[in-house]
Amino acid sequence: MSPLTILLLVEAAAIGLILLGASPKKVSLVAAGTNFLLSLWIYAQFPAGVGGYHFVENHSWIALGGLPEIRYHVGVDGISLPLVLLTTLVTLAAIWVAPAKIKRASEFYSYLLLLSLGALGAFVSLDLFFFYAFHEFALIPTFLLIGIWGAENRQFVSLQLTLYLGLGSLVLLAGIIALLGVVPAEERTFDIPRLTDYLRENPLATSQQMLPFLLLAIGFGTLVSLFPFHSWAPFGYASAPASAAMLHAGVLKKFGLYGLLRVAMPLLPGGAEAWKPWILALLLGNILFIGLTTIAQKELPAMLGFSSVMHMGYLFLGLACWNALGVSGVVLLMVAHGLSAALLFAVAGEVRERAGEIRFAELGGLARRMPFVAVAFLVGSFASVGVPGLANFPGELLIFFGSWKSQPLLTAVVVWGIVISAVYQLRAVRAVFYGDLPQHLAETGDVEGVARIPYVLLMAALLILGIWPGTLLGVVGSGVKGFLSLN
Amino acid sequence: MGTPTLGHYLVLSGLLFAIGLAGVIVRRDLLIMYMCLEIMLNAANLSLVAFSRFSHQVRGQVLVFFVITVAAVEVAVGLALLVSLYRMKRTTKAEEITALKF
Amino acid sequence: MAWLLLLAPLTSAFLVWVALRPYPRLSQAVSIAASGLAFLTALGIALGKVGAPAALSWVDLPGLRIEIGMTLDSLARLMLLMVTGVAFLIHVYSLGYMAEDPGRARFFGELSLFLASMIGIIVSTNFVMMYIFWELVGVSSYLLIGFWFEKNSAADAARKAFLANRVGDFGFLLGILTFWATCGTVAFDPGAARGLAGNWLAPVAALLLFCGCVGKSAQIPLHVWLPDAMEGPTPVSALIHAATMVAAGVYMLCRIFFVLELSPEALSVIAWTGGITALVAALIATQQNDIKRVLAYSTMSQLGYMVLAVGCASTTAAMFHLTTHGFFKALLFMGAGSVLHALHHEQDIWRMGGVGRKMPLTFVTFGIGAAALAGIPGLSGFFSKEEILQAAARNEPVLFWMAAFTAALTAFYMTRITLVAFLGKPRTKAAEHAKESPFVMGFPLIVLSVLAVIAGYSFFGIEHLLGGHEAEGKNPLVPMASLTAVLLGLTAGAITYGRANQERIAIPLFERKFYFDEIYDWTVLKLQEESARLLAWADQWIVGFVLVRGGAFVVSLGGEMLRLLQAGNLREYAFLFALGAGGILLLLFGR
Amino acid sequence: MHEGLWIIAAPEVILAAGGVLLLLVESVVKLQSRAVGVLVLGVHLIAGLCLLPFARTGAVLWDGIYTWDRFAVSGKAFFLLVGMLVTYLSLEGEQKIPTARAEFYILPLFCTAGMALLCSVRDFVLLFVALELVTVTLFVLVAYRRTDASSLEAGAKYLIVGGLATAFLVMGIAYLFGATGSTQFDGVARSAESEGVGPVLLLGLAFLLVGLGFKAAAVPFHIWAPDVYQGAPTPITAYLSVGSKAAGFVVLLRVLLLPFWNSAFQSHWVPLIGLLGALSVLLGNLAALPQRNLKRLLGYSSISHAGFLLLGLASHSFLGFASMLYYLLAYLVATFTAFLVLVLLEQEKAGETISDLSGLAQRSPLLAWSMALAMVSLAGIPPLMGFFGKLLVFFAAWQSGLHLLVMIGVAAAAAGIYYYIAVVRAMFWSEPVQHGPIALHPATRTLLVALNVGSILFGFYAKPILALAAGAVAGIGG
Amino acid sequence: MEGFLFWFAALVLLGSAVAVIVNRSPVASALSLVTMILALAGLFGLLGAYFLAAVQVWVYAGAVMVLFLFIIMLLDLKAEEGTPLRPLGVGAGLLILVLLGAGFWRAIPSSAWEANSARVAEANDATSIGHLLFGAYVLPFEAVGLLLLVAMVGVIVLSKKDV
Repeated sequence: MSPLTILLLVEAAAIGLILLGASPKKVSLVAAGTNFLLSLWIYAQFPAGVGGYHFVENHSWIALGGLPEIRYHVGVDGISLPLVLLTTLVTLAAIWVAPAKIKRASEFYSYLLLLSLGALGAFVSLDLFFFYAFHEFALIPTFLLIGIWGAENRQFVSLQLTLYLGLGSLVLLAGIIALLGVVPAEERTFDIPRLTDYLRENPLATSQQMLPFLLLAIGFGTLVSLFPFHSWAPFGYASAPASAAMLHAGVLKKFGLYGLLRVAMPLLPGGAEAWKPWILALLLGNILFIGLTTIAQKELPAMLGFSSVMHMGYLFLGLACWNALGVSGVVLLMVAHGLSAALLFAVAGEVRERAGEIRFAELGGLARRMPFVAVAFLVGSFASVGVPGLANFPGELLIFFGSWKSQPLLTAVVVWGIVISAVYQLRAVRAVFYGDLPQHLAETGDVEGVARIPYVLLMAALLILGIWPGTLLGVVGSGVKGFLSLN
Repeated sequence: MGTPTLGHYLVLSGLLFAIGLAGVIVRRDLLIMYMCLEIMLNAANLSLVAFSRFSHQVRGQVLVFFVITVAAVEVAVGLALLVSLYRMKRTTKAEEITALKF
Repeated sequence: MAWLLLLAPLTSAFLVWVALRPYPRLSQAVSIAASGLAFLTALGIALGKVGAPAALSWVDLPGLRIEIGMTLDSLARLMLLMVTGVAFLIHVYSLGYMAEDPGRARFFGELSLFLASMIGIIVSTNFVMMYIFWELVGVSSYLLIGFWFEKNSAADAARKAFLANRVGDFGFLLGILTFWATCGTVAFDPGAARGLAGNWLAPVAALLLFCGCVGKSAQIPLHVWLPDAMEGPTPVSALIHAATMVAAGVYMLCRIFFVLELSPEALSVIAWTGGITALVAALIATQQNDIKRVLAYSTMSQLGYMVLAVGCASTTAAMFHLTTHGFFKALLFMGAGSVLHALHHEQDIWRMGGVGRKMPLTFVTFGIGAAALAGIPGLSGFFSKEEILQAAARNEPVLFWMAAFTAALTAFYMTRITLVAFLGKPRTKAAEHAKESPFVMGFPLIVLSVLAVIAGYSFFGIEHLLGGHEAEGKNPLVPMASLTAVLLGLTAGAITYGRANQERIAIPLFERKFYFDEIYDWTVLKLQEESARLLAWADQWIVGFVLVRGGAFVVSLGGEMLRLLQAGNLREYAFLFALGAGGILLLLFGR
Repeated sequence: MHEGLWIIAAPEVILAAGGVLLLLVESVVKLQSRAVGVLVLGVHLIAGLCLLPFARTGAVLWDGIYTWDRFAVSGKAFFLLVGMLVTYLSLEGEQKIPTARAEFYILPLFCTAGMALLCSVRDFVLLFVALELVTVTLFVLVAYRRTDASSLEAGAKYLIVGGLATAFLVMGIAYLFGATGSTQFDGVARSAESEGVGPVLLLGLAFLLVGLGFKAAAVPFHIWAPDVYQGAPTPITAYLSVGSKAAGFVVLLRVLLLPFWNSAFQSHWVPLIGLLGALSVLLGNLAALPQRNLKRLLGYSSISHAGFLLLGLASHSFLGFASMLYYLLAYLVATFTAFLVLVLLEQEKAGETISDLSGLAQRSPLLAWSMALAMVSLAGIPPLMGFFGKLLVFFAAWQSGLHLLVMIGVAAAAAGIYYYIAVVRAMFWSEPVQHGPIALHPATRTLLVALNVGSILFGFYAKPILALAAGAVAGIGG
Repeated sequence: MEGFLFWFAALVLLGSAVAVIVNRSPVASALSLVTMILALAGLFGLLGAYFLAAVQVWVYAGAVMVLFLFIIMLLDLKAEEGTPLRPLGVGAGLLILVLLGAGFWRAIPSSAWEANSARVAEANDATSIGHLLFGAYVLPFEAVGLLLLVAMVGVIVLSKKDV
């Protein structure tokens, strides 16, 4: 059995145990910890120099006349491995920061694990069916997590998020069907590697690629909050409980990008080329429109939500330009953004929890009361504005390098995003942690003891990847090579 | 007034069917609507018999036999239902039994 | 071995950050040891005992290879010595200055981080490596300015500094990208730059790269952060905002001069920017009352000189002045800091007075620094400024006259603060009770004042390190003019402020700093604020409400309409049923 | 007639015989109604057991009007399952039935027998009679709560609209007979093959579709569905929404696959079915959006599912038909789960609106989860059967070139998520109105768990079900 | 003669069918329906389906219509007040008439208008129907039996006051 399957089974088993009445937080923590260690082992064993998929498990799942064969096919290459690592790490952190005494605890932790399971499954699946199913499977847990444990305006926000993501997923489904529809009947398969190989040797006419790519781009785009399909994200994240926001913004949202990277772009290069101007125009919306919108936010979680939308613009840029530098940058930045977003949302959760306040106008000076949290937030902020030494920087840098040659002007505008993000991120630091400490916050306490470990883990990961991106780039490179031989 | 052909019978049956349908639509009383349904069934029977006659196939008539029986069954059940309804609501007007809507 | 330069302070910063914050004494020790180690390594490098190590590959992808390596040429050696030396002294000085601050462990950690980043800039072998440390310098500067984060002004100043620097870095990064795209490498490789020669991109690249310097070295129009940065603790002002970090911009220009020189247009833009900055800053400095702000504007003005020198293609002059300025400006700041320390952080010169008698050591050393800055002959500042004036005179007479006038102004305002702050009668209780600072603070002052005196002489070897004195084309008019200017400034200052107890001249334009802050508040900030508000509105109401909820509304409206079909009336049901049947017939037979 | 004496073992025979026997026994000895219910379950079980030995038999009986193939067997098994589940629902919900509770269990036996018979028809006469057996029984059952005005109203509406449908059906059969001189499926097919598709034949097809569209509750012949679903006793609503609809689709499949499996015909009915499907998904999903009454909501939802099923039919391919059958089973599991929960809640004297479900998750997690899974499955979200069904149907339709139809289906499904989610929301987010846990019979508990597990298991691992469906479609041999 | 009989029966048929709709009194409607059924039986006779003609009269006119009349009397239905046919209803009815009529008209093939005079001497249709009913169609026949049983039970369940 592939260790990847074990990853999935561990979480499923943990859910089972919780349903049977085991202590939810302990079980989840053990499961997440096990998975994190296991994924580290996978990383250690991963032959970085060799391209292709490893730890593969491949059985026939469903075969029916007229239906392309569905296989249980899991495996990781240099592109999905970093995401698996990200998932297990953020899951561990998200579960760790979740309060043990939350209402309806067993439900809460089961949903968190389901969310993580969905993301993990999607990242290791090499079959379009499982790839899609695993992701969408996390939709309902998200809905419940925000709806039950969410903060302000949770009802509306959660409903909107779920409907929006549901719509996006269905468009995506149509896209997948359309994609298979343009492949000759005898070559149709849900198996991603086989499909990739086939389409590499027998490229489709561009006219055939237009519709499938459009559907896939809108579908994946909605899931990644591509402007203007982003309205679900900011307030959804703002309202979500910290752990859910960490997992969704940090991990699950990457599914859309991963899908573009793994499916839409390599399989339909012609369509990608044809729709590229549109994607470029929309990503400017992410960077400028949403970037400036972020500046105007008056509450911490909402600001983080918008900023998470804005950062997707960089990733789209890297994808749209489709070369080794950009794609490596995208993978790196996906991981980095996942870590930093998780860290920031965790901090926002602590602030909400401990200070009982999220409005910038009412906050301030918290660095004095909660120095550790302040440090975590600073690290997250610096990561998010792309300061060197933290993981986001090499990612963004590679994307800029990747896109500069073909799109200098656009890249210049996007680079201005680093200024915009510094404006709002530092404004948040200033408003929440610096300055006067209002009277009503005088008793706020800091995170102490083992509760610090998840933050430390996230910060350590950000630092390691920032200082030495080679830890991942070596792995990523082997995966990227496979794609780029396409064009 | 020549010999009636299949066409004549079909037109006649079609007209009868349409009249029955129109009756279901324009009348308000469930009982009369039900009568109009009977007209429609009879129209179908006429077609069947005519087809049966002009293609020398008795099978059509077997179906007519079944239709008549089923019609009788439906009338029995339907009228029982209408009686119960009338007992309950003191009316059989379509306009007045609209509690379930939208 | 040479890696120690970077690793020692980095390790110190990391250790303090992770583990040592609760133990201030240990943190101080580690941090000072690290800076000492760095200084010793720099010394070893300067003496040729330590060589450059092999470069590490940081990113290696097709088309892009980024290395972390070390350049240890003469330029870097000089800068290393200056930076680590001054930094070490300031570390020592901080022992005394920060002795009572509860957060001093954090302070020393951040100082170490800064030192590491600064060294990183100096030894960079390529653009990206420089950019990395460039940004890190910005970060540590942000942290240090905001060290007293509970003070609103400090918190705001930190943010302002970071953002102004970011704007500059934006250009810098674009410049790097342009260079890479044309030359195919990010290394500091004059050979590769030939691809840029004669290309229309040459001035573009040069000016974009210069943006980085405009931000970091506080040139107009991105200078607004520097005066505000004085909100940080004084050792920080001395180290970062006087001696080292702000000079990094100039160092960077010298390092990439091989790109700049490809484009005369860019050079002249640089020269004018420097000249104007020097003049404007000096004008503003004449009317400031906060001792640290006066020093800040003077720093800005001196940086203008250096940039002017680079613009006049005289990197030697720029680096020379950079070094001497590093010494005496650090000295001045520490002297000022010593005064502030004694006066419980009273910064207004009009609330001091007569401090000189209470704090003789501080007074003497401050006086030496002021004299060096003012360009009194025989002190280091005179020599280096002279070089720059020479270079300006060779290139552009107008710039030369501006620079000379600036020199006069410099002498004027330095006289002003020295007289007002140190002489006369104490104007406040605090000033009356001032006491000399402890020896840990005095010792660096002494060392630096010695350096401020001798650094200009050729035996000290700065010019030697920089590759010899440029003897050719000395204009005899230049020393004359500059001497006259200095004397004029001194006299004017002495006359005006000799026995003054309050301000005698009031020029609001200068006092209000040419209204730069206001202009920015009203234009850039307003624009950004308003557009942000507008877009947030658009996002909420047009995208979020009209499109998304409107779409949902239309759908549910459709649902409501369809629902109305189901009116409950059987007759209508029969009608619809029949209509459906009719529709099917129409479809089948209608064609 | 001797060739197939084993036909006595056919479910329809056993069910009918069991029904008659129970009626007789019940008129002589006064049995408790629940005992009758259990006996009825037993009859279903016996019928199911008797089906097993003949699962692989194939035969055409009685001059070709009756066929026994794998499709028929699968269909009969399906309807037996439906019958058992309905009986179980009735056992849980019989308090709502004022009188004659024993007959309330026995009548569905005849109805199920009719459905089982429908699986085997190869002749329009038999089709008509079997269909009427189903319809007339349902007339009675819908109006069964005769002290309840809405039940009677539902009955009356079902009666009149059903009568219309019958009239159209008979007229359609008349034209088919007239055009081909045969009432048998293969006779029609042969005639269409040799003489081409004339207008009379088309007219017959159109009227037939009207009649069957009523059974399937496809727009525009859906008009009765919401009212009747709302008014009928809840077990019967479940019966209508699964059994009756499935019967319609089984017959449609039979009819379209045999007599009308001619390319000249296909060019007519494929767009027609597609259009009906598109209208159904749109109307069903949109009109369900504002609904607050759960039974009514499920009524509209059932219209939309008819649309998805029609999509599978419209793809007129092997995959399309197989996916339609899979979808039917998915729909059965989800719908029965939902109705079982509803029936159980009715015992708690809760109303039928969504807000009456408030806080169910705290009162009974099992019920809440079952309902949630049902809704999620109906909404088509992985890993439940409903999702895989939709995937298959969309895929089949797309492969057959019905791109626009798939797009419409996708849009409608997206809109549909809203109202399914609204049910989940009420159960999980809101605080309960009533308090105290809900006691469940162990059998009910087991059944719920089994339905949930089935929904998840066969959604993720659809292979066995798909194999059955494929075998069934292959059995028709179109 | 046959032509005359056909037209006569047809006119009565349509006339009485229309009368069912336009009559306000339910009793009158029911009696019109009886007339229509009798006319139809006549047409069946004309078409040689004597057995069915007889069944038509027995079952329909005899049983079904009596049931209708009985219920009308039982429920004591009044004539519909006001105009029985509102313009909207009539318009809708006419629309349907036109739609369906057009469909029917288009559907009838031209061959249907050819006089088919070759009247074969009918075999005894009652016999052949009987053979079919108890031969090939025994299954539907049984099913109809079941249907009657269901109807019986159903009627009892629905209308009996206390079961």
